[in-house]
Amino acid sequence: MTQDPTSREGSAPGGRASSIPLLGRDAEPTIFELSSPGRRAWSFRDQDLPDWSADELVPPEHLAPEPVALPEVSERDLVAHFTRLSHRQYSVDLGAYPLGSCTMKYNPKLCDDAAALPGFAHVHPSAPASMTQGWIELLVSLGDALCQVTGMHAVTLQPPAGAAGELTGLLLMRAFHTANGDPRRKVVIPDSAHGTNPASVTLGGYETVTVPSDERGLVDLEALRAVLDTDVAGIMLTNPNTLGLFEEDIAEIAAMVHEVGGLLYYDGANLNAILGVTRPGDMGFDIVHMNLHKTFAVPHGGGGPGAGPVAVSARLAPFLPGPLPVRLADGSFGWSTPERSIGRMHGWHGNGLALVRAYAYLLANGGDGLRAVAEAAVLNANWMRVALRGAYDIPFDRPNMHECVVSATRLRKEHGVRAMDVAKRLLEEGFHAPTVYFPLIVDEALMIEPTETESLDTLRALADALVRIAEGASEADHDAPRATPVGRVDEARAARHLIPTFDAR
Amino acid sequence: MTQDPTSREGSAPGGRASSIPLLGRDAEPTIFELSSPGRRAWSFRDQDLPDWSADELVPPEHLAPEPVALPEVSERDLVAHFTRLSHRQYSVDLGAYPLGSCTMKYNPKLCDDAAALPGFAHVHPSAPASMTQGWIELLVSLGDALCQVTGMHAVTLQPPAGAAGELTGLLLMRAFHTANGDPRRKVVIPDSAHGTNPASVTLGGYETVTVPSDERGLVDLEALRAVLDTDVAGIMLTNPNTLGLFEEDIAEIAAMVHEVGGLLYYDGANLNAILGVTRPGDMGFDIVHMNLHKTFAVPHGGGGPGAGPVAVSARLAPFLPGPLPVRLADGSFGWSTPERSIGRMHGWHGNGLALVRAYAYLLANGGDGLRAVAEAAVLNANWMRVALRGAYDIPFDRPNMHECVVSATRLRKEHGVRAMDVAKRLLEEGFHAPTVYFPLIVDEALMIEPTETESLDTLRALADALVRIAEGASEADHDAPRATPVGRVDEARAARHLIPTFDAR
Amino acid sequence: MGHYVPHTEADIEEMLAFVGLDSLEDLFMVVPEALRLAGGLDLAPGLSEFEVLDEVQRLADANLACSSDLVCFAGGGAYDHEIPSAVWRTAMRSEFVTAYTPYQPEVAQGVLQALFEYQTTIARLTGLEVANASLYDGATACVEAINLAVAATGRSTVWVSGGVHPNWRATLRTYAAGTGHRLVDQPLDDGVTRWPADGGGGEGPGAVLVQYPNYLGCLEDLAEARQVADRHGALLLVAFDPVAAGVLRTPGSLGADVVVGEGQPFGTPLSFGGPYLGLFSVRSEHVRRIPGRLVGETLDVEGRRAYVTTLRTREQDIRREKASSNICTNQTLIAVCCAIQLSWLGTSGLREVALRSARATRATREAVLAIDGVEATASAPTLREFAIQLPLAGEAVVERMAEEGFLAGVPLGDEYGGGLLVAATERRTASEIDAYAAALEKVIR
Amino acid sequence: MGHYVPHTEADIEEMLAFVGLDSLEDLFMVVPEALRLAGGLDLAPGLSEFEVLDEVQRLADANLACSSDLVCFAGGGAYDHEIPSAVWRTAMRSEFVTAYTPYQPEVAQGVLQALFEYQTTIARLTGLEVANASLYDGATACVEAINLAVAATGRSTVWVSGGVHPNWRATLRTYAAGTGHRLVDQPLDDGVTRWPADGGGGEGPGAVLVQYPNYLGCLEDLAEARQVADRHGALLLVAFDPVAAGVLRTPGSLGADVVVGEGQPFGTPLSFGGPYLGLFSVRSEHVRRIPGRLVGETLDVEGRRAYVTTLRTREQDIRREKASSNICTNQTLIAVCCAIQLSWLGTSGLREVALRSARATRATREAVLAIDGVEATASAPTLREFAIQLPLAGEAVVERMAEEGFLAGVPLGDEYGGGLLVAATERRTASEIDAYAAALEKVIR
Ligand SMILES: Cc1ncc(COP(=O)(O)O)c(C=O)c1O
Ligand SMILES: Cc1ncc(COP(=O)(O)O)c(C=O)c1O
Repeated sequence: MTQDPTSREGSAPGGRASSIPLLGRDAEPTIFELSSPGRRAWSFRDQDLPDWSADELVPPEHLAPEPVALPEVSERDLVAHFTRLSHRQYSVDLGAYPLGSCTMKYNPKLCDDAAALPGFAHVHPSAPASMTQGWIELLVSLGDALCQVTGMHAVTLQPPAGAAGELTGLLLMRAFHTANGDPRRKVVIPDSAHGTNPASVTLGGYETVTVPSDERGLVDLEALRAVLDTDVAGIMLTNPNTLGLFEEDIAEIAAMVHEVGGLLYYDGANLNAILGVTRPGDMGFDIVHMNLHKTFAVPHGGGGPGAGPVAVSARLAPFLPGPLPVRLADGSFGWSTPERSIGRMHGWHGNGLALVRAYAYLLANGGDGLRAVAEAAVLNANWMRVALRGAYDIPFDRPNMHECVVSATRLRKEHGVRAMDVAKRLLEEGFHAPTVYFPLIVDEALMIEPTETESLDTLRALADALVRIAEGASEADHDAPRATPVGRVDEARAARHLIPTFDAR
Repeated sequence: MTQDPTSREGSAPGGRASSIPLLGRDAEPTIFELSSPGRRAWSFRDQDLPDWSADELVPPEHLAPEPVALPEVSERDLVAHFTRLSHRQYSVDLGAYPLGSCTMKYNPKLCDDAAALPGFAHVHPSAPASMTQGWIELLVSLGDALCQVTGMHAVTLQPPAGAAGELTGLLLMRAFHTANGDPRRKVVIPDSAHGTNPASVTLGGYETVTVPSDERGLVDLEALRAVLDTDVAGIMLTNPNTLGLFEEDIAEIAAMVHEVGGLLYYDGANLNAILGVTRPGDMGFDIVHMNLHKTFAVPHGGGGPGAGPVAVSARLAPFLPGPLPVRLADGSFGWSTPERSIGRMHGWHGNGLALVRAYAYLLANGGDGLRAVAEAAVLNANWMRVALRGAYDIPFDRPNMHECVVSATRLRKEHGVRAMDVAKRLLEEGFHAPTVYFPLIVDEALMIEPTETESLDTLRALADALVRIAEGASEADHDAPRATPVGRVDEARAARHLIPTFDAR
Repeated sequence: MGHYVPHTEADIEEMLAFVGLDSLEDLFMVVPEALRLAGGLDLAPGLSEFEVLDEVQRLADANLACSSDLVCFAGGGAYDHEIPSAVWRTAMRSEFVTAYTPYQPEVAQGVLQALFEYQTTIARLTGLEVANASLYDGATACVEAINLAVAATGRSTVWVSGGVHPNWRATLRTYAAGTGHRLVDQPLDDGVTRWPADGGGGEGPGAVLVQYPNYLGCLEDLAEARQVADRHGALLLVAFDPVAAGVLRTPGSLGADVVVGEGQPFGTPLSFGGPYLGLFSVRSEHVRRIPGRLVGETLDVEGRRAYVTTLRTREQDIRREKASSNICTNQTLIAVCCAIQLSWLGTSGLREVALRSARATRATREAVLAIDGVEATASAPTLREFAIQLPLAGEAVVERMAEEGFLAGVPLGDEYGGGLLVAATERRTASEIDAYAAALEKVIR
Repeated sequence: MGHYVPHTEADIEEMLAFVGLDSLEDLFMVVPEALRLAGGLDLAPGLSEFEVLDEVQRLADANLACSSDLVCFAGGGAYDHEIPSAVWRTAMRSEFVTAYTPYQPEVAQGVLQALFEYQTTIARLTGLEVANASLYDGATACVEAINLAVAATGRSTVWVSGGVHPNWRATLRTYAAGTGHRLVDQPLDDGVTRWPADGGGGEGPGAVLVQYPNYLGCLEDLAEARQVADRHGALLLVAFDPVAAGVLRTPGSLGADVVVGEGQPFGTPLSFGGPYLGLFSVRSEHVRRIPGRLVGETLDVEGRRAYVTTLRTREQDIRREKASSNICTNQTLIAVCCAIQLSWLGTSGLREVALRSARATRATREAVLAIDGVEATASAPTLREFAIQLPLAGEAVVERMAEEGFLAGVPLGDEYGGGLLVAATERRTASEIDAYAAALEKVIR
């Protein structure tokens, strides 16, 4: 043998490709480093066509002088590379993922099978209704169910995620006011709101007005009253809010906002808490988006795709994006665009296969099952709050809904251990970390959402770990996590020396 | 929180269930420890039938006094448990698996899709030919291709693995001789033979006669001549043999055995080496089994299922197990049992879905592709032998076929490091180990079969690791492996204190 | 090079140079010229994976599949049970699928622990102490049970109930040609085995094999079989139905020494008969004769719980011609499916499958026996399948029923007087059963 | 409790006691009585997973799917390309599927590295320096490109080629209602954009958006578009077709500042339009305005290579109303599919897909233009799809062709003079193309 032994770290050469499983701490080279000129995985069917060359097919001024360089690997190395990468990735299927606001519940495998059916997957989006009756029926049925769950009148399934749903809602708000000849400039959000809310407000062409939370962790009614005027197009709320607390005054808030002619927008990220218990429509909301990738078991895919349908009350229905799937008089299914539609929020009909998953989940749970989801989600989060009392500060120690927010302020003061350190320690303990530093109004926030699919045994193990971490808090926690595929990652360096591609190295 | 922090090791309680991914060295509790009375994953369809109770359905003397205790878990914990177990398991899809004699090649994902087609998976084995034309056509076509690959006349696809194929062959041998009124008592095997060979000989009702290998690592012709007589029913060989060496005298051996009226049996475990290069039938073999789970990309499944079809020359065809899939005169497909069939080797038609995989693999490769497989398999194994020269003893340092056998004798003598230690060290390096202590005729044997799907880069990394291990050999190697999910396992203790079930603890 | 060979031309040249050869052809110098295949294999050239999938899809479409084409009322050793998505999606993870037999336990704890859990559930289901890590199928599990019993008792005569699946008995006979064991079939009488009162002539049996419930679906009297075995100092071998075990007493509690069975009903699709799963368990006194792999719990050097294949000296690679069996590759992945399915079912779900299957079977039985010309083959109690006599040949009924959208059952051979074996699982609903009976009435009219 | 809630009665009692409540109902004490839903949701009760699968299967069967029911000649932003088994089987590993956005990089290196590799391939395909970690789809990627350009130039007028996909333009208009950007459509002339010679009246454009090849399949002159942009100090935004990129010069090399596209052709099935994949890349000078997540390489504390989302201060969770975009959840899993598919293709495979699609398209074009009554919509050169005029309405032709087993194409709207947009990919063979032309001739006769 003549080759030098390859180094285990850093820029691993191709050969190391096949040598790192199970030993989490070895690096995996990039696919570019595994590439070898001329190696290949592809094969294609015989087309039996004339062998026209690129010169014959492409005008010379358009023809690429050289092909784009892509990884050249065998199928074997391709599969091994991504399989090894998967071994460097935590996921719900591996364990608890109590990431607050994200509702990382277990997604039934049934939904994977539903979404994989060729009769859904291989349908062209331009195919006419006559050839896509099953798809459209599914969209109609899903929409009906979502209206029932939210207590709303009509729905669009186009928005591909929550933020897109928010913007859809804001554009509906704008269209509504504009149609009323009453353009307005401001949208109110609480200081506990998720970042997508103000960002969407801006894109909707509005100005954000922030209202503070009161000592209960709820919208400060007086402060709200102070900002409400006829220039307010609406308010965006999530209820339960991002502290996991139910906005008890919601009826009064709705009355106040409606009074000045504003609309109420419901950020459905926290819908899991209230399924079958109470409904945004009944609370007085006019517009509701849902995160199907939170509440309805669309798996999060490492960051998406999700689905963010928007349901509205009757007065906003004429503005919905189109085309909308509809049941026709003869019982068949078709498309219809509302007369004053704001337009389109997606190139086609939204994230269809994600919608199939959500529909399967809805059918499996049914009305009774959805209520059970909410009950268990809320029970779990309350259990967790009580279990963590003493070990952590609980800024709003009152009955919470599907998540609870605790604080590491004391740990920071006494041991210099911050919320981020607790999070990293928890990774070491084999759990995913809670959401940290959100909501912004809680110092050293740890936002814990166990979800309904975690058992009491798992909750106990998680609480044990969190208590153990608090009790053992020390400077050494800055070195956590130690047993993970990589140690603490230098985020500042990433921004300072930006390397966004392999070629930028 | 009141619970004691749970111990990370040994008998982990249920709660730890959700806390061990990516950190390979944490234990996973058994599913029984995750169980909680009354918890459940199952749901069933509504049958709309009378709700007859067990008492009404089962005579009292048969009725179980209490149900069988099984794990009671949610789907979430079920999936997480087995997903975490999968993270404690090496596999081809994670990296190189140079386990000699096992042909751990990469199995194209295409074959997974082929075997998952509902039109294969949901067919009842008793359904008549009229309803299973596709299945039978596949079996006929696969059989034809296997006959072509082996140079034989007819084939049975029933045997579910190699050992079952061997026994099938021996029973065919017996039936043949018996039909000739010439029962015989002995079957010859070389001392390098795989353990299933002698075990099958016994089950076939024969006595094993072992012939030694000569200094070339090949069958000692003189010794063979000495044992051959008219009581010899046949000889079992694999060619290349288990040293990875081609039995160059095979034509002469065939002549010698045939001369005394014996039959030649080909153990097809090593067929990968000669695909499209030479064929057992052309070498003079009468009976051939194939390990489709080695040569034809049926993945090994952690120990099976495989498929061990047996192909025979014309004079043995009348004895094949039945029913055999056949193409009928009208072009349709049906079943036919040879007149003097030995009977059945399987409850149904063999490991059907494994056969689908093999057929897909055959179609994808075609004749040209199979030859390329053999070339690359042999090239890789020769490269490995040359690369390891110097670092290891190579008892038969001559051109080998698909695998090479090296020895750790020198390491043992100089450093007290045995083949097993080398294997364990290689696990630490992130590769699977070669086969060790087989074939029995090589001291401290390490049998390395890279297979054709490993690239030169991977071979380099593997050879580097092996050389590094040899160069750094020391007492400390007895502590290997250190970075694996568990450390070196106490096999003696397992046998001494037998705990074959959770209940035996 | 073929689709799945990674080497580029440059790689090959470099490698050939490294090993001192000029061409790929030279790799095969050791193969005598006369034996080399001139002109290559007479097989079509390789296809793209897409063309391959089209071709296998064509073949798959040429079958009538259960559920999509035919509602299944066939059983007889292969049953149409539900398999939840979680089972295959988890068992088919590539770590399980693409691993070899766990020869290196330090990197095979996943498969080993799954098998340990499998063994535990099978031991519990059978009511015996030890189960192995799987055998090929129900038929070959019977073979191994007989081989074990003969070795244990030193007597090679085995009484085999005529209620044992006919394909399994054919398999037993085939294997017995090698071992020389003497198998004596004991006929059924009104659905259950009529055991000889005496030794039946010749050497007394070393083993007695009975199926529970038997091929006709009837519940054999295991206590009686135990007495018969005791009378001859024989082992009682029981081929049980693991689904029926959800409501029946365990064969172990009824005196079985070895319990075997077909594990297909738990997590394996019908698959035209394979890969299936041979269940095998024994009283602990026989553990050293158990065929195939056995996983045991132990510790690693650091004292952590670990699993490993054990009592390896029974096996062929060590014991060679004296091994307890020749089995090497078994059906591990199917055993993992089974373990996952059984864990999905749990205590209550297993009972549900058994009860729901029994209910569907009773409803079907009542409906078809109400049809003029349909008679029960036997009066012995049945649980999850039953045999009927019909005015037409069973084969003809099956063909005609297919046109009505049903796989009507398994035609019975002459030894059972012909007719049809009918099974209904937890998948069958009242409306399917009604439609089945209506169709049957129509086709036999 | 529902199917997916693990709690037993005992668990619930224990937990309620622990939190000091008497009943599950008490959990919702904080919800005012008046708002509580009396009587529960008006939805059917939950079904077993098997019943659910039957129901979704029924719906799936009610569609005409490509390949099994219809041979696909439709494109227009959604293409019927091959997806090898390796891509979905690998991308759909549950670690990728069930992870959240990689907020904790130490346990998310799998997704992060896959995205880093994705970004690299997209940057190479577009010929620009930086690609983000995905956007929702091609349409919303155009929206983001416009938002970036307006922010960069401070000018809110955007010239949009009439050759940009009509659904995408509809999306741009919808979003522009919020941002207030002024979108000016620039019409096509014989298949390619006719740019105004002057400022077109009013504020000069801050951005010029063109599709390459455009919706009619024609190859736009990017050099000209670049000149137009330069004339106004505008950014050139190009919506490219990543398959065509296998043979065309990169938009980056032709002067694009921002390149967007629809990534569906690489590893995503047609899926009735989603989830698809918004490709987005920029010249490095715009990196701080890039929307959505961006993965960068860095080191961990021990100096090992590691990946992390970076330049996070652009994003909504930190920058809130001043964020470069509101996007949070994106299409990561689809980006992983894309990265795997592109690695499966490699340098030569990408070129093959482009060439084979172009060949099939040329053959189809020649065959259909030979039919009496079929005319090309434009004479500009096309590559992988083309538009035709027909004696019948496009919609009618599509309906009739379905009876012949084809999805004939995408009907074109009035702005293009009606007709049909026809595409053929590497999946289409000579015999399919012949049959298509024959069927078309028949249905328009
Ligand atoms: C409270 C809240 N609102 C909105 C969103 C945005 O949803 P998405 O990520 O689907 O765009 C989130 C997601 O994290 C959220 O937690
Ligand atoms: C040379 C040889 N022969 C026979 C066998 C037995 O094959 P199987 O394990 O399929 O029964 C093997 C498998 O390891 C082998 O390597």
